[in-house]
Amino acid sequence: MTEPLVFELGQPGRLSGAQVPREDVEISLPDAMLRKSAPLLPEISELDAVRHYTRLSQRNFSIDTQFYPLGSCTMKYNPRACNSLAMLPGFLHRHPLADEASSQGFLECLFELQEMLASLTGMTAFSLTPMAGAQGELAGVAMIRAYHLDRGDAGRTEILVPDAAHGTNPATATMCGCTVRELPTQPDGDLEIHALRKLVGPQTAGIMLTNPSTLGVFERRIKDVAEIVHGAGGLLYYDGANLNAILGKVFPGDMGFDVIHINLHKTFSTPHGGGGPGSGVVGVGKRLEPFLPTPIVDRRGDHFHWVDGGADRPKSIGRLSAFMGNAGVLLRAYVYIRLLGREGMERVADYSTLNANYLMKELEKMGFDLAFPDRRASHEFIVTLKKQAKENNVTAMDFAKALLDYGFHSPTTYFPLLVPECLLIEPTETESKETLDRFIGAMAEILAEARVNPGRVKEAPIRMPVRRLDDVRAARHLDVRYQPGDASIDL
Amino acid sequence: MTEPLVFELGQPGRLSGAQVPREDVEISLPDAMLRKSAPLLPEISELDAVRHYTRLSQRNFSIDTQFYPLGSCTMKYNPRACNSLAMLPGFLHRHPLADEASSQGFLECLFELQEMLASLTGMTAFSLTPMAGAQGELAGVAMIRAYHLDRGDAGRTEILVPDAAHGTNPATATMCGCTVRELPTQPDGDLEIHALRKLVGPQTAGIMLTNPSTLGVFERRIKDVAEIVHGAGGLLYYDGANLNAILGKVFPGDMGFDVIHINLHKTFSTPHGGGGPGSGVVGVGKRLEPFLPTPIVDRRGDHFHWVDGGADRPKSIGRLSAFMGNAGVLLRAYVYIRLLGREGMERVADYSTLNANYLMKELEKMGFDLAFPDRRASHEFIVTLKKQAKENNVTAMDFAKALLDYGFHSPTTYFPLLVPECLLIEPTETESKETLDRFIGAMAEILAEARVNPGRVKEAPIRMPVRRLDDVRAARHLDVRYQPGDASIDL
Amino acid sequence: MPFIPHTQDDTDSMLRAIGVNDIDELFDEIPDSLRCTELHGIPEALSEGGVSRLMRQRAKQDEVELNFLGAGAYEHHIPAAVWELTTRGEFYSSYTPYQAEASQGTLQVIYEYQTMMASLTGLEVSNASLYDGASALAEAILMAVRVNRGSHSRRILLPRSLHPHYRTVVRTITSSQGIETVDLPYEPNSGRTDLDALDRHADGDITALIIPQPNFFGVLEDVDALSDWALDHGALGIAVVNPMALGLLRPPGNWGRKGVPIACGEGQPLGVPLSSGGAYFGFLTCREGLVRQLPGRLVGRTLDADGRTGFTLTLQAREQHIRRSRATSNICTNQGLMVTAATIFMSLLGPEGLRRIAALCHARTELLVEAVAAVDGVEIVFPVPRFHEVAIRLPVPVNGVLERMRESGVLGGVCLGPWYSDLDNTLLVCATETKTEEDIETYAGMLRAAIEASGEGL
Amino acid sequence: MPFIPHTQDDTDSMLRAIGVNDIDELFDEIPDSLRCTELHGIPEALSEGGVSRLMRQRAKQDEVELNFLGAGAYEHHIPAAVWELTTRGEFYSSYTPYQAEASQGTLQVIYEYQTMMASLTGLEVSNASLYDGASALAEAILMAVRVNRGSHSRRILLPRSLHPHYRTVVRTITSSQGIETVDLPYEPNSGRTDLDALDRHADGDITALIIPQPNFFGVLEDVDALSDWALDHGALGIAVVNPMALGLLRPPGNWGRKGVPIACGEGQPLGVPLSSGGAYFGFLTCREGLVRQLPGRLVGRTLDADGRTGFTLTLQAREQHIRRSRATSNICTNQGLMVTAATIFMSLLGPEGLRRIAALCHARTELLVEAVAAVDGVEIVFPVPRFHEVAIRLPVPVNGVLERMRESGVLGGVCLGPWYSDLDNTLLVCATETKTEEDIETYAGMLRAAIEASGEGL
Ligand SMILES: Cc1ncc(COP(=O)(O)O)c(C=O)c1O
Ligand SMILES: Cc1ncc(COP(=O)(O)O)c(C=O)c1O
Repeated sequence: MTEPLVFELGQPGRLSGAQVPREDVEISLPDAMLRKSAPLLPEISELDAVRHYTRLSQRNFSIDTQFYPLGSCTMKYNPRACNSLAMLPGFLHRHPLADEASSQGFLECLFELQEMLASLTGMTAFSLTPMAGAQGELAGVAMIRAYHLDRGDAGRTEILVPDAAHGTNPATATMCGCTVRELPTQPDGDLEIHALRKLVGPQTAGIMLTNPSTLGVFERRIKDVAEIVHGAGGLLYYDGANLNAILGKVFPGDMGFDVIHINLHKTFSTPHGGGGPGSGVVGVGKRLEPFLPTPIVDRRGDHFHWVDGGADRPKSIGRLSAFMGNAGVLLRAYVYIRLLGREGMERVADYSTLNANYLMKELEKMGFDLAFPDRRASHEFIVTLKKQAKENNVTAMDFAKALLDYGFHSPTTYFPLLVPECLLIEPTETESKETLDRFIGAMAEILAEARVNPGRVKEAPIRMPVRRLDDVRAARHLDVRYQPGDASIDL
Repeated sequence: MTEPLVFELGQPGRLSGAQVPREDVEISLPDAMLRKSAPLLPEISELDAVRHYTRLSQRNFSIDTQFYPLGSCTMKYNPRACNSLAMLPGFLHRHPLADEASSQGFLECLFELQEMLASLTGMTAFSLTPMAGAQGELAGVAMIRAYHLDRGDAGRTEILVPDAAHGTNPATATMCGCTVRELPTQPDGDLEIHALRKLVGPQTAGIMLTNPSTLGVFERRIKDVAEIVHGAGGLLYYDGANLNAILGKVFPGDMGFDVIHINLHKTFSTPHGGGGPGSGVVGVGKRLEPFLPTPIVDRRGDHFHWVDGGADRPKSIGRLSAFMGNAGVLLRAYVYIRLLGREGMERVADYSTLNANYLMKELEKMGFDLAFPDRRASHEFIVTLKKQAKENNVTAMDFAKALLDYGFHSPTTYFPLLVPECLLIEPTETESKETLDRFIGAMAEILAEARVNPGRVKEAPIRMPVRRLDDVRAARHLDVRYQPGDASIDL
Repeated sequence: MPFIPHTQDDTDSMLRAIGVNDIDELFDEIPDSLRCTELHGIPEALSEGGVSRLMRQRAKQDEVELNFLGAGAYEHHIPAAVWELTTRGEFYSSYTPYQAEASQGTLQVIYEYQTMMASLTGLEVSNASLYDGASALAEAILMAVRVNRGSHSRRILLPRSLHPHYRTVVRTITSSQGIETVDLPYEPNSGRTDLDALDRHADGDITALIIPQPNFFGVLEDVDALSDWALDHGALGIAVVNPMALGLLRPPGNWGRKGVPIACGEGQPLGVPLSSGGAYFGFLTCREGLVRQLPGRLVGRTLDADGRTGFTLTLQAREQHIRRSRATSNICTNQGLMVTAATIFMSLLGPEGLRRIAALCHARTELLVEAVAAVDGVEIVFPVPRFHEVAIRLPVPVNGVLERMRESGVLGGVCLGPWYSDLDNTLLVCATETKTEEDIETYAGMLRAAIEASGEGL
Repeated sequence: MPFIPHTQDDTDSMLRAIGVNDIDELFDEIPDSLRCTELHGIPEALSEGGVSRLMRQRAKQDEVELNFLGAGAYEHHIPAAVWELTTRGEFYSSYTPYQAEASQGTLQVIYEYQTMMASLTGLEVSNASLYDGASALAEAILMAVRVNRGSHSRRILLPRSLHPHYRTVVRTITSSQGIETVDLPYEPNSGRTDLDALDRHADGDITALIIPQPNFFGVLEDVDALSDWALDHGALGIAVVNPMALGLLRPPGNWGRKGVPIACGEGQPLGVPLSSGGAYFGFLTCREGLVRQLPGRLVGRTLDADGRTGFTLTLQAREQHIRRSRATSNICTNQGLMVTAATIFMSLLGPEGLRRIAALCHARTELLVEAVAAVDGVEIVFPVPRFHEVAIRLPVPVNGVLERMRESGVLGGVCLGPWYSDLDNTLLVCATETKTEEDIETYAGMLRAAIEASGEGL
């Protein structure tokens, strides 16, 4: 059954919520300032709203209902306590501009979070304000540029990015007014060091890397990379999207990175919320500290206080948000770290890596081709379906859709771009062996089906609320809002 | 897909919740006192628990997802504000034996609730302690008995109950040590007054009535009934399950009732929770006040205080619960009344009655037979499928199951017992005309199908997680707990 | 109109379809003399924002810092997941699962609950819940009367060491059926049921013996002796147990030589917040052979028309909606939502989690005992093995002490004097796993200060 | 192990399957010199109960009684249903809806959201959200630069009456792309953007003009004049609007002769709690013709293989994961959950509810203006039409006054001095529908008392 649009549920003039104030006051504003026609908002009862959105929610996959082995996304369990504690009234109703005296509880959490993140990454200072990974990247590259400019080195405008990098890396470089130079990858998954040597120079602002990379392998020559880039006068940016794989094992600071963002919504398990919010906190080594975005929390004795731009931080790249970033996400991450504690932090990398390597080996045994069969998996790994695509015309996309019918969310498909027909698979540490085994079973069944009955796989999904959607039509006949009176496209 | 039992998900020794205290203390108790084998509880991760119970929840119909026209049950919208406000920390963490000085907020709510309920029913005093309708009935009949005994009239042990009464009425009478005498109903839905005249006498403790009755009609001669019973020395008990139909229209006190229970989980919209909790608060006229169950809240100036048994209430029938009943339910009802206010209370009967009469008329137009075609519907009414059962062998149960496939919960079936193949239909005031119209459409389709293809109707449901269940097998091969190692009955 | 969706157009067209002119006409069968005019006593409606503000103010008044009360309702940490899941609309707003096919979620939860409770109590069958612990005991007694065909006395032995409120509830609910409850005293030194006093009933016809574990004083009873006595004297033993304690303690099904056939109690410690006294839930478990006398709902596993496993209410012929005046009980609505919470709670903790929390409760109370015993003039009334509560006698009147503690935001204990004349100046105090060592020091320190201040006040 | 389900058996058999001896071996590609030894700085784990207690204590410290702050974040009553639904696991814990077939819930919510926001702003297309209001404005400016092919200056006119934080965020985000922001002063008497000053740019090449409504001072700008100016001078008008105000005020799409082509703003007033500053969400809407330059995600309605309606992400070629360095923005994760809340919020209120709340906010602030204007020495800085905020000048330094009010649990306003040297001793005060008439009296009374006390203190 399809669920109607909320606009199709109402009746003109229906007004039945207890939340609408009974008071209807006279307005003294000039008539010309006032709205003449009502906005297109639903006119439904509270009950119908509850029903509609409850039913819509049931049309989603989620961590709370399905295994979600989405590579690069670290879809681990989001502890419910993190949600309920971040939403305590004192935090929830706190105005962002409340004075410090009325904010000590909140500020203490943020201060400790800054400190804990520094100690988890080997950086010296953190700013919590970036609102997602991509904004952390923007902050990072902006800091790198500010650093060079501060030294009077205006010519450094190139950012090196591996071809396996996430799209946000090159996009960010552009937003920061830099030019992107792409770095090739070797067949073993490591960077081509000689290519790197050739690309660096006095124009190099820096390099953006994830390690382990989005190929699911650890860049073994990271020390060489750092030496080369630093040697050429550039700085190293760490894209922390894969921090989960090395949490408590390797400090990005020790690898030579000058600046890092962490996706708290990945490694620190704050929920993805169907697309956000996230948090892309940034950490830096000593060199970049003056440039950190503001505000930041500091302490004086027992008192926690804000450090904003201006005299305190004249070199700061400035603000990235109207207030201080996604506070609620930060509180959730704080609770998460306190729940796991030191031992728990160390276990994150251990068990996410164990799960990934187990899954990789078992899938290999089932007949799947690995992109990097000779490498250890980090917390994720890549299966390539090049052979299946060629022999049976069953693609990575077909596998992805077929998995949905088994009640599994699909792995990441077609990313990283350099591996053909790839599935990037990241089980995370919170999944049990039984779940992995069921997933392996489903993959094996689909593989068998792809051989004997590829058409069936290409028909998938059949158990979802809709069958495969026509993306071309969506783009060609752009329909991005409901217009009453439009013939419904169902007709 | 079926959902495994929670016990089938675990692994021995799995322990992965942050809620399990890390501390594992030594116990000094004598070994003989200690448990030797662990109880059969799941050993699963928090994630797997969340997934399991989230998925189970999705296997339910509920108000929040479906229209639920369950006669006699008043399945109206349960406002979410009632839930969140009743669960405010000050109420949620309040210990039931906290002293009065730390309980004034809570006690004020209860006191006002007592007063408001009295004013809504025309009774003089309320006790909030009964934990469901049936316990309210028990309190009521116990008060009636106590009253007679207090007057030294020990011979009054009979309770009169209409044949249409809910099962809790006769069951309660028995629990109170009384004998049940059943009263017949006339074809027009009113009581047989002459039968009543014959049945009353010096043995009559009282009569238990709902009005409007469970037949969906208002007992027009209620004044006569009261006169007859009172004249014979008996008292009148009002089963408030149908109060929704007359809220703010008729006071049970004015009809001559001496004692009443209200199902707060019906008329005052506290949630049914898959079977409970409820609240069956009892109200009385002056005569029965001394017998009310305790505790009760009273005020002295600005201070609210408990009145318990003992010296204050020597004639009280006593306590019905360890503390004071379902406090959380009471708070929800309190919030509900404050949200609706005086005007809202009056609208409850208006619109629940409008919805019922509309639905009744429209179904009649579609070709359904009404049990009482010449009567107004109260907030509910009865369709009888006697004809369909006879002509097409399609029963009320078949209709009920077929409705599920349309996304509607079925009406109450086979109750009241005296109407053959009945559907007792109660839409409530919170449903929109559109929903009623869709329901009418579904009923009409099923009726048509019952004529041309009765087999299809008898196959229903086919879209539920399970098909019709084998109740006979359930009773014969009683399986009321999982035993590990048992061959699963699936095999 | 809050919660009512009717526009004027809707109303008009519905009235037209019915064939009346206005809504009032729909009430024309009600005699005019009965129509009430106005609702005095109901205030005007508040918006949701207005009610929220009011309720927040009221709730805030009742907040305390630390609560050392027990006496039948216990503060435990409840994992956030429990109520986030329990209040999902599909659990929260569904009805009793009479339409099994549309209620598999609730039904499976109850089946899982039944399994857990049966195992926790060491018995075979659990119903789907009763109202609360006290009324569950009343139902257990009525059940015992039906079951114990060998006994005709309807005489029940009710220890004074049982929660006093349970004792009065039992009387309210069972007395009109001619059931007689006989008090059993406790030993003044141990707080345990007096076995000699029990033996004085050896020749009487006793229908059932109630065995609390732990008892109201937190004291652990000699449950083996008590259940064997019942066995040997034709009485049914009925256990009244704290389910949290059963994470640690031997279950009723294993008491004495053969266990007791019926167990019941208050389920609140299993994931239900204190919430001012309710909604909680009563549980009732028994031996398989007694199932047809069990009150309340029962879920069974069965097969559907396609042979798939499913769940349904079963043995409904025991219940009021089928058997009416001959039902095993009048109960209809029970405490389903709390059962859902308890099931999730137990699933999150598992056997080891439950054991650890129970052990921690016990350990914390032992720490408290040590700390308060060191306060001048304070006496541990029953120096015997206990679970997580202790009766302490103060050298000064308790009310002043409690008031002083409350002023610092601490609820110091429940006075036993009003229930037990021999336990004057005595507090029942409870420390669960929610109390830290510092909390316990705070408590002892406040107690000392309050006693000294009271002493001076004299 | 919290959240990690592996038993020792599991781990052992998995290691065996992989063919290694221990977990550490799985890290053998990492150079030894990089392996860190210990995590100083991370405390030991706390149980959920322990963390709960800690967080409750911290949160409690920050509770206040009454909050009259606005300045970009507004206290509104949020219906309970909004967050009870939004935090349902299926919304809360799902990923970006890349797999459309398994994400129809989220996708349809966003489609509904897009419809509502487009209509609210009087434009045609809305994206699926940006981070917050300030960064949305930065993105709108970058978009305008791409769209306005007629302009080559990359010069943006940024009124000083715009939120000062927005102004700095715009600079942080856009400056490295060679975009120049030029300040536009406001009229000292009205707080409105100075049209004469604007006209001085008539001959310059201006890429875009930013038009806040209401502006930072709560004042209503002459949006018709401003948007017509932009239209007439080849600049794109970009509206920065409070969506709550749009329940009442004329939408950007209708400003001036042709409306402005782009609107953006902070979505927080639509059902997102103050929550210390985030997560909020930025919205961005535009004319249909500009859709290919829109940053952020977009949901389209389409058909599935069976011809049924469904929803999917569309025009993804604008985005970083496809277009990489040539994407319209680097944004990936957005503020989906807040969008869900806002959609439910707007559904519960409907057009009339939104209008009434907006009207009530306005009326409450007018009441506040009246009340504080009656306080000796207090001056209404901009006596012109406003929405729900007002700048008031005190006769004494503001800090002492604010501190006195805070001691009574009231947050009295935001100091404008640090941002505007000409607005010393000035507070920006906001009264939404959450403030009752008594609250406003309380405020005025406290203000009077605090001013008097400060005066004495001098
Ligand atoms: C490797 C990598 N880098 C960066 C990002 C961008 O982070 P965000 O989505 O939080 O902006 C992602 C997100 O998927 C990622 O996987
Ligand atoms: C008419 C009637 N009376 C009594 C009851 C019993 O109320 P409860 O289920 O709250 O015990 C019901 C419940 O369905 C009912 O419909």
